[in-house]
Amino acid sequence: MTRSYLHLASAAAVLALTACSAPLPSSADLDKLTQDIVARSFRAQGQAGVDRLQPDEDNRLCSEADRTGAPVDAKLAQAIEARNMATIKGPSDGKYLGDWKEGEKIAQDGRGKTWTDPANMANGGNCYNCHQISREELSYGTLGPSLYQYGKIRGVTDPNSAAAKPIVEYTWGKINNARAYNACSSMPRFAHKGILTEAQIKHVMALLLDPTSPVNK
Amino acid sequence: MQTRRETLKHSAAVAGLLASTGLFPQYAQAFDKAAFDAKTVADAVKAMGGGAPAESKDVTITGPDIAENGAVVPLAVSTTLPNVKRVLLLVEKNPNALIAMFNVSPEVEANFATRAKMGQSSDVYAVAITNDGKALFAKKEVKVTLGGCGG
Amino acid sequence: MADPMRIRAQASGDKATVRVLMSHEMESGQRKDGTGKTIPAWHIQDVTASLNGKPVMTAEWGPAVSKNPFLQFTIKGAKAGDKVAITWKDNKGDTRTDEATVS
Amino acid sequence: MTHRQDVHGAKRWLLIALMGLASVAQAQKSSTDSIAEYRAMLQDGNPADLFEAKGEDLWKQKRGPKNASLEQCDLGKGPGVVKGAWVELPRYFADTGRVQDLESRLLTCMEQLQGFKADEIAKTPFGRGEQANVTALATWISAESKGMKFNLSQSHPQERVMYEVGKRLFFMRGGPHDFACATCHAQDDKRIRLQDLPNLTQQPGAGNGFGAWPAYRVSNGQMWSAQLRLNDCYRQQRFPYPLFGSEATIALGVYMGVNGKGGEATAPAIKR
Repeated sequence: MTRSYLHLASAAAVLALTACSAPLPSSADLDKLTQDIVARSFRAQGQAGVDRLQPDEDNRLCSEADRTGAPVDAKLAQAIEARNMATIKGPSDGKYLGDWKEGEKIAQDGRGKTWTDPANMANGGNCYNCHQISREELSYGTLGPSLYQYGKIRGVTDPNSAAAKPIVEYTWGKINNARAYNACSSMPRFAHKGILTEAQIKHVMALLLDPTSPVNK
Repeated sequence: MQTRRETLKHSAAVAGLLASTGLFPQYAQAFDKAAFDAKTVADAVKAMGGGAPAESKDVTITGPDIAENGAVVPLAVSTTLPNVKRVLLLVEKNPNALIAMFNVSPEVEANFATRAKMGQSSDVYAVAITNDGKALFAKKEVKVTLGGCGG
Repeated sequence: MADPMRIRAQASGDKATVRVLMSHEMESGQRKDGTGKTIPAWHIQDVTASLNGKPVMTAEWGPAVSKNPFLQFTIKGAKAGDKVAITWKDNKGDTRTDEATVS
Repeated sequence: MTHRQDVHGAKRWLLIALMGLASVAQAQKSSTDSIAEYRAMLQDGNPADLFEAKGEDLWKQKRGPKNASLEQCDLGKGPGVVKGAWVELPRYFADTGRVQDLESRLLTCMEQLQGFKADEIAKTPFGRGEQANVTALATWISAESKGMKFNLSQSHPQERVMYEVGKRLFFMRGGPHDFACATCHAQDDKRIRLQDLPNLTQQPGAGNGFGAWPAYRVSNGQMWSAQLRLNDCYRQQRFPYPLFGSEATIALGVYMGVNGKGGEATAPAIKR
């Protein structure tokens, strides 16, 4: 079960006897060891199966960049953005905005997809965990930029107008799959990873862009 | 200062002593269910033997402006009034307003602190009930925030 | 049986401040279990304090006092070496008494 | 107190009035101040004391199939040495041939000295049976190092390997939300909702964050061990369930503990 690790460790232990400072295994060996340790350190619980640990190439590249502090190579970043962009579909009925009141509820809701959540529940958007959104909610996070007056400061007075189209489409894309615009964005890929439904994303769109939403007051 | 071990050792003996003498029979009290079942501040005060509550600067409520978690909200009541029989802590918007009642005796100061659960942002009240049944209060707003990852 | 309390009693001048932590669920009676059934209230309802065996304070608590309750109060005329005892009783009839020496 | 609050409040309103539209930032700052005030109010009377007392008792009590106490347990500084042990954990133990954190080491001692089955305790849910006792023991043991400085060893090769593995795990994005530990804990001065997020990649965040657990959680009235803290991080990250005392959780402990070198041990703390 722990064979590869023990093997590696005992090799290191032997080295320790002969050198004051034993060299670490190579970075590639440490990557492999980490994967082995991950494989034997987790088990499925509730809806959180071990399939969630399957390496995703985008995540592998971004994780390495985060760890080493060296940004992903520009060409690779473009490739990540391109393949994530390809996952974005427009709204099935052509309408981008739903009901901002529903959007506010989704933005407040941080539940869903944990091993304690039922698999069939509507997931929350976790938005306030990282962003300021409405002015009334003081309990907001700062990991992402403030979205207060998101539509207003971008000059959106009529979300259905031609003038608003670029910002509406960009916002749609960003919520659906943020890595289409920023290869290693920390924002969850809400549509691509099946976190929010199309209808829920429309409600969040309305929260940000509807001129009657408290966000734009 | 007494050590933890001593506390443990003493407690068994004290418990035995109290069991044989009864639990302070002179202070025997029936739990005031009606007061703790009351929905409003006024009803709870009435059930505790107080009249219509009037605001008073001689009563102090201490609590946070914002509670990071409604499960634990530190609250304290104190008063400089003479002839106070009991003091109460209440949360207006809880399903049952009354949190705690403390009987004031000559041996203790009319100053008590505990922690309350709050379901939502609300005014919290400290009420002092005098020997002749007057109820005097102080209140303050405590905002309860939604914390953490929300999960 | 319930776990012991932690009682600290510290004299300052002619009085002693008593701080107590009690180990208790303090179930509110407002929560529901997995099947949607309300979990019945289970809480400390009577608290008494004595100084050297003489009762000095009584209190009544509802289910909205926080879990593992904290209580602070001040006894007049208490000095180092005096014994402070606290007793609680809950609505299921369970009770616990602990004692500490004023320091 | 009330008077002081009134003055404080009046000043705040005056400021807001003066600043007009710029008041959003000011109101925000004051809510952060208020939260700090709230936390300060809870410091005196941390229910973790109740668990600490229980843990000390459990350490000295003769228990288990072998009816023995844990007083000869070696937490890394020799049999029976408790003070200062926690600020050097996780560390390599020659007798088990692996790096162990406080809780996995306690399981080793409970098995060897008292005859409990370590794998059965590891499988027991947090807060139940012997698992609750492990948490109480960890609470007391950590409290015995309160105020001391973190000083994890990196002298054994396995300790260095575990640090590197822990670092990789810390930055590993995964699960449906693509979250890593680093998503929330690799920058200074960030918040999730109103909670400050310690930057666990360096001091002072690593010492402050890692050094606070076990902690009493006011939100659920539970005493949370370091293993449970990590377990719930992974739950919120939407990962599968990390096994109790698994290499992954221990490697993360090494990573955070080494990063926190020189930081002050504040456990058992009181947390939201």
